[in-house]
Amino acid sequence: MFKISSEPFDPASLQRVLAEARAGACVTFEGWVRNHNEGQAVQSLEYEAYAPLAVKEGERILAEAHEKYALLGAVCVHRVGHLRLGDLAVWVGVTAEHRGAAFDACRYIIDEAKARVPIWKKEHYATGSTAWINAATRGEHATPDARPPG
Amino acid sequence: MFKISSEPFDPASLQRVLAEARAGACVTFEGWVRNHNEGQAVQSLEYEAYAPLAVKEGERILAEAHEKYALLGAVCVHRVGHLRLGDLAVWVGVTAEHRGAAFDACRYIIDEAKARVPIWKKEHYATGSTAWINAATRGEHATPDARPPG
Amino acid sequence: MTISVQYFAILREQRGLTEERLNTAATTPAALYEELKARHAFSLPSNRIRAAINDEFVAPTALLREGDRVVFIPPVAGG
Amino acid sequence: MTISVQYFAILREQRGLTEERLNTAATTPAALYEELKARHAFSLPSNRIRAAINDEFVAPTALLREGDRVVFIPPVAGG
Repeated sequence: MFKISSEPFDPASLQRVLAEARAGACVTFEGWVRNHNEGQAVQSLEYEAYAPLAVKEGERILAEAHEKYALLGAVCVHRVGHLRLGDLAVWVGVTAEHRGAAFDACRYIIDEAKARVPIWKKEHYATGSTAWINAATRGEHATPDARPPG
Repeated sequence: MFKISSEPFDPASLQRVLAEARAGACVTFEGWVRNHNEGQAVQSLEYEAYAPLAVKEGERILAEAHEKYALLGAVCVHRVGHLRLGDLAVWVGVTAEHRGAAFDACRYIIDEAKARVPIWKKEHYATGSTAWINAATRGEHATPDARPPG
Repeated sequence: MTISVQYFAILREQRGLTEERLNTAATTPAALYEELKARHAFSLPSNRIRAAINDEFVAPTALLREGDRVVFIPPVAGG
Repeated sequence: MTISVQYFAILREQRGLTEERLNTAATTPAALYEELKARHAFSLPSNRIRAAINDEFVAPTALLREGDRVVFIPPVAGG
């Protein structure tokens, strides 16, 4: 299940959905809004999604993870809207019989989601300026592969 | 912080302890009691720890993770006692600025903890028999490296 | 040919609206983007934009058809 | 020499107690384990056991001293 959420959501209840008797390992990733990015003090973030295609592409990524790894379940939820420092921006939860598959799949899902799902992030800086991440027209960020770490 | 807990504990509150403004990534691992192991139907588990040395060795592993990876925080809690199917047996939570370090460190901690921390697991099978895992005196499990997946 | 175009993120801000219907002689998303980029001074070069038609990714050289909904997708930055 | 020995897991079950004080002529954990293994028919061979003295891992050839607390550690299986 891949979801876009315009409201805060509860990871614990998502994790309970993943619980099942065969599962021995659950790996989760949470992306939190941090107070800085590449040397700039961040005050808040806006996320915007092209929702219909984001959900399709997200579901494709989850299906790929199921093909590549021996998973029992996989969920990813991404926030949109205006987020403050410390807010949960994205949650990935994966269950498997064994931990190796759970770690690999969780990482695959977040890596692919950040690279492929049509969601955009605008940073609001302490200086009052803003910037759409990855939308610079030249310089270090101007290659298709460049994307913010985190 | 590495802890041995004889009571159920709440991962959400442990994760809140890890929250801090610089953190952009939080990776968690949960080990759950599963209903089978290597083809046998498991009904419950007992975990036993040599607590003083388990905590020392666990803290050493966390310190190693801090040396190897750019972490902000790392916590591991391991249950002891009689656990039922689905119960949380071990929790690892790691925060970092970036997700790569968080994934690598979380995996390092659980891999090392399973290999080095003096904690033992006894499986109770549906057949009524029991077995201390890794304590077979010959066969596949008789090598020092053999340990149950999960 | 009448096409509807939806804008997100930096393109939405640079265009000043979220959606429009327009007539164009462009037959591909690539040509349509060049036309709109020239008209609205979009900052992103076409080689950094992906295109979707009717909520599916398409090649920049896909053929546009009457009534298609086109989205130009700036480099993504989720997570 | 008087030594205390603590038992865990399969060794605890095979010994039937969690702790004992005993007199031994063994001067190392390895020698002490062999002595106890013979006396109590422990199933684990000594090469699968680690030793701790006073809550620290030690080499099997470490020297035992009067009053030491020794733990023999079966292969671990946490998680």
